[in-house]
Amino acid sequence: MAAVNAELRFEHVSFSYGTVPALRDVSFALAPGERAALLGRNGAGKSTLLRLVTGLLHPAEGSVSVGDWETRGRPPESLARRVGSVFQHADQQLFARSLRDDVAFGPRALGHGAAEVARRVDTALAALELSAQAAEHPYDLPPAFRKLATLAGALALEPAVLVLDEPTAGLDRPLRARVARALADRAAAGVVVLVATHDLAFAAEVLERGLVLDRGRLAGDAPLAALLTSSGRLAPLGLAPPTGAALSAALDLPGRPVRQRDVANTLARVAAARGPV
Amino acid sequence: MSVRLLVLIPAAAAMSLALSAAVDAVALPLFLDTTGTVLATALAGPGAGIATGVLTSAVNTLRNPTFWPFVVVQVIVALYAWLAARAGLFRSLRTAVPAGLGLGVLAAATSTPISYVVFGCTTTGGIALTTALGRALGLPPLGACFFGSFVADFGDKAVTFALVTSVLHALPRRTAARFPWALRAVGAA
Amino acid sequence: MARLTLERVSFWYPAMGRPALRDVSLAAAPGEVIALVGNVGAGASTLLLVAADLAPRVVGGRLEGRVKGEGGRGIVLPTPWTQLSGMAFTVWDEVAFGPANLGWPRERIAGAVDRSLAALDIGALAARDPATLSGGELQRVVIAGIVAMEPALLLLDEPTAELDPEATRLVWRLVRALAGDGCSVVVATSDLDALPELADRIVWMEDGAVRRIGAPALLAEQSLWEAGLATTVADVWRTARLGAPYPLTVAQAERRWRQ
Amino acid sequence: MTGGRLHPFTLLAIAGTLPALAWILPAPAGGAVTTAVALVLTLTPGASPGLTGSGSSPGWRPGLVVLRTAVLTAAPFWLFLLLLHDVPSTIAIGLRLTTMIASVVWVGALLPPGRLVEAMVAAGWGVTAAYLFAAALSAVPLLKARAQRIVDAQRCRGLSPRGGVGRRLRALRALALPLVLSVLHEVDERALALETRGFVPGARRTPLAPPRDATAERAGRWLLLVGCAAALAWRLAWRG
Repeated sequence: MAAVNAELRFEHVSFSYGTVPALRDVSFALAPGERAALLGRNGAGKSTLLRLVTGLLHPAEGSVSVGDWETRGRPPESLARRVGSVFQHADQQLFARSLRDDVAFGPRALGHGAAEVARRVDTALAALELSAQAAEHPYDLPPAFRKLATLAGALALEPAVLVLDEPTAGLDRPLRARVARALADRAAAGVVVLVATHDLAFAAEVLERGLVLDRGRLAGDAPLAALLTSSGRLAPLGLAPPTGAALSAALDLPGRPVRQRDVANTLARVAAARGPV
Repeated sequence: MSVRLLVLIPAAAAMSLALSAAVDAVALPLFLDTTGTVLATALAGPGAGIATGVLTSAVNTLRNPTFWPFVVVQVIVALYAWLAARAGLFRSLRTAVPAGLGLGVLAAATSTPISYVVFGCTTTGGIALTTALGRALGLPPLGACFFGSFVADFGDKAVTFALVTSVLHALPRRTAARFPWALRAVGAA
Repeated sequence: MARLTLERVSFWYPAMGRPALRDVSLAAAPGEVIALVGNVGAGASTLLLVAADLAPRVVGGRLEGRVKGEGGRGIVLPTPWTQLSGMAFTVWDEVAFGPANLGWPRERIAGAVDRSLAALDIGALAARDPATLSGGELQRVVIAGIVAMEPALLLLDEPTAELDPEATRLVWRLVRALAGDGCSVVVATSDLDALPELADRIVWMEDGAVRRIGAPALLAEQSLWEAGLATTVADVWRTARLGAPYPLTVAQAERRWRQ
Repeated sequence: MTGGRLHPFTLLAIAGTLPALAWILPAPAGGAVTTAVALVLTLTPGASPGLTGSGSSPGWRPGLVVLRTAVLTAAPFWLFLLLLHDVPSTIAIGLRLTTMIASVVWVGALLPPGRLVEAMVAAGWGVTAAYLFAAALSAVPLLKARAQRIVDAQRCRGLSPRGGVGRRLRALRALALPLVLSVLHEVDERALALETRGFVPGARRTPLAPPRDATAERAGRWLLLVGCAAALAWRLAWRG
């Protein structure tokens, strides 16, 4: 399943809603397989940045490109070949009688044949362990599953870039883990994953780089682990280190791991060295 | 009147007016502002339908000051949709679209005298131009006015009925079972 | 005297064969915070609707067993955009909607509304049109609207789903303060790490039934850990195969680590 | 005349009387008077944004904005009337339409919806009538934003709103159905929210800020009604 690999690049991008500036001179690049968290207060420009990637908005200055495609002049339905997106309250876009039909909407709209559509739908549903609910009516499922369905719909586009806005809002821990696995799997296959989120525990598990927006400017671009263990850099964003990172700092674990598995392994190693607790 | 049905009416009315965003996206000359009226009737009967229609007109008037005389058309649409629902015409597009066309004729026939008396057949630019075309074709004033309203209305009502049909069929079992008339409207009662 | 008593309650949604609640018994005392934990579909939301006397009365369906509530009850549902009254064009009027329906005199309404706006730290939004609020602001307005009715029993279904971390901490502090004033609170949440400081008792639900009821220490037990319902610190401690007693929070872990 | 502080029912009575008189009184004199009155009314400074919020646009005195909206809405009708009718009919119908448009735009810009709801509640109408009107009015902007979000989301999944009428109708289905289904799905939750907050259809509730309704205004409203009836009777008698 050769997803076309493409880099996501912002070059000096500025955008304003009327006279109100939303993004000011933002530049960064995400190589295929990179997984970034987009952090910042509400109103810092996160949603605007994600909408610029999908082509719903086009930059006033500078350029946004997905591989060799510049988004300027391309409508969202054309960029959908390379960019999969899930915005907030996305479950309100569902309308098919079964989960399978809804996930198939994207591939069909892109003009793929029945066999290719079926393959993509099965793969996307399997990636989020939704195959058992494929025949269910989306509105008969709990809201959390409808949210997963919209993510499956984006995965079914088999895009080169995935942009997600708060994908874990309203999900419980096992479902958050499913989303983490699916995104890690896509990134391993070369997809660029960009996630705007407040859920730092989720970010710690699956994302590796942190882009910080503050009042429309790119205030920070650093490895996520460094960001997550520094309450000094998170506090101005109204954020605090997730529990795993906080534990790692509190117990002064070497290397300051942030992923739960890594924190547990480091803890076990250090405990063994110290003798029984 | 249960709170649930009471909530349906303003929701259906507001939804009708919000559909203009979808119609604008595909640039089709449709109003769809009776969708809520037809849907409320098909789900909860004529009472809910008429209330939705009147409410749609009242709220719509604030955006288009010239639309309130057509509250009569909304009531006619609700009554017509009641008959269609009782006959289960929403069971498939094959029965719903012709019913919608029938409503298009009836709606045009109802709005023509209003348009003629109140607006002199200039309700909207479109209607005025088609009326002028009618006059050019030698139709008498009222006939030309009917021709103007008909061209605007018949497509809109047919699409409205088709849309309500696909909504009723897309409804999940649990939601459909909760509305008294939904199953009868699709001929499944 | 319990504020809420559920005795062997089972409940079926309309047109659904499988029960959403199976033989549930639970009592909530004044001033107590009870947390319902469980994965999606465990029945926590349904239990809250039954406790709020909305199921089966409004939702429909069939209930077996006995439900007894004492004093006013209010529920906050997890979708703020559907909770607006629709009759208010300012945040102040929106929060006053409940108290006005109760027919309170205007002075009492004004006092209750101003107190709950302050409690949710949204006094600055009082004159704003609810339609212009963000998801997080809207969630706090909806919570304020229920708190203003001064319910004896407050039921919260994922009240922090739409909130950022700062607002989440504020809501949990408010829940503790309301319990301190004698209100009993039953909250369904997946924010497990907040529960050791927030909840007096934990109710673990699975497939519509109550599996265990106990103190917050429940969130470190083997069976909950295997169901993915342990706190992060307990999960890390167990994964690292360190000995019991398992700390629930970073602070507890730090104390154990220093010994 | 601070229009803003008049009782909502008075504003509605005026906005209803003027167009009625425009139709009752003989053209073109009757229509000319009512149009003049309606257009002057639009100049009363619209204090707070009203039902349509059109009274607030920087740079223009609030009143002028309302006048401008009324004139811009009425202008195309005069053009189309000229297309279809001779000059006398154009003037007669045009004046009536302008009166109606100006009256509705004026009351729309002047009357805050909250005050109308409070007036309905204070007048003892059951909460139902006030709820139906206010809930529909306040839901329109929210659902319009949702409809636009759905258009965006479907286009981001590859849906093209371009192409032949057939393709665009199928696209319309993919844009309209999600809005309708999500609204229907939420009916239960909206009902639960109203129930938990003590909303009982038809019940009385405490009005929060009942607008002052002086007896003079109430008398004035009856006067307008009687005036219309008299004008109608006179006009029928005069013609008969």
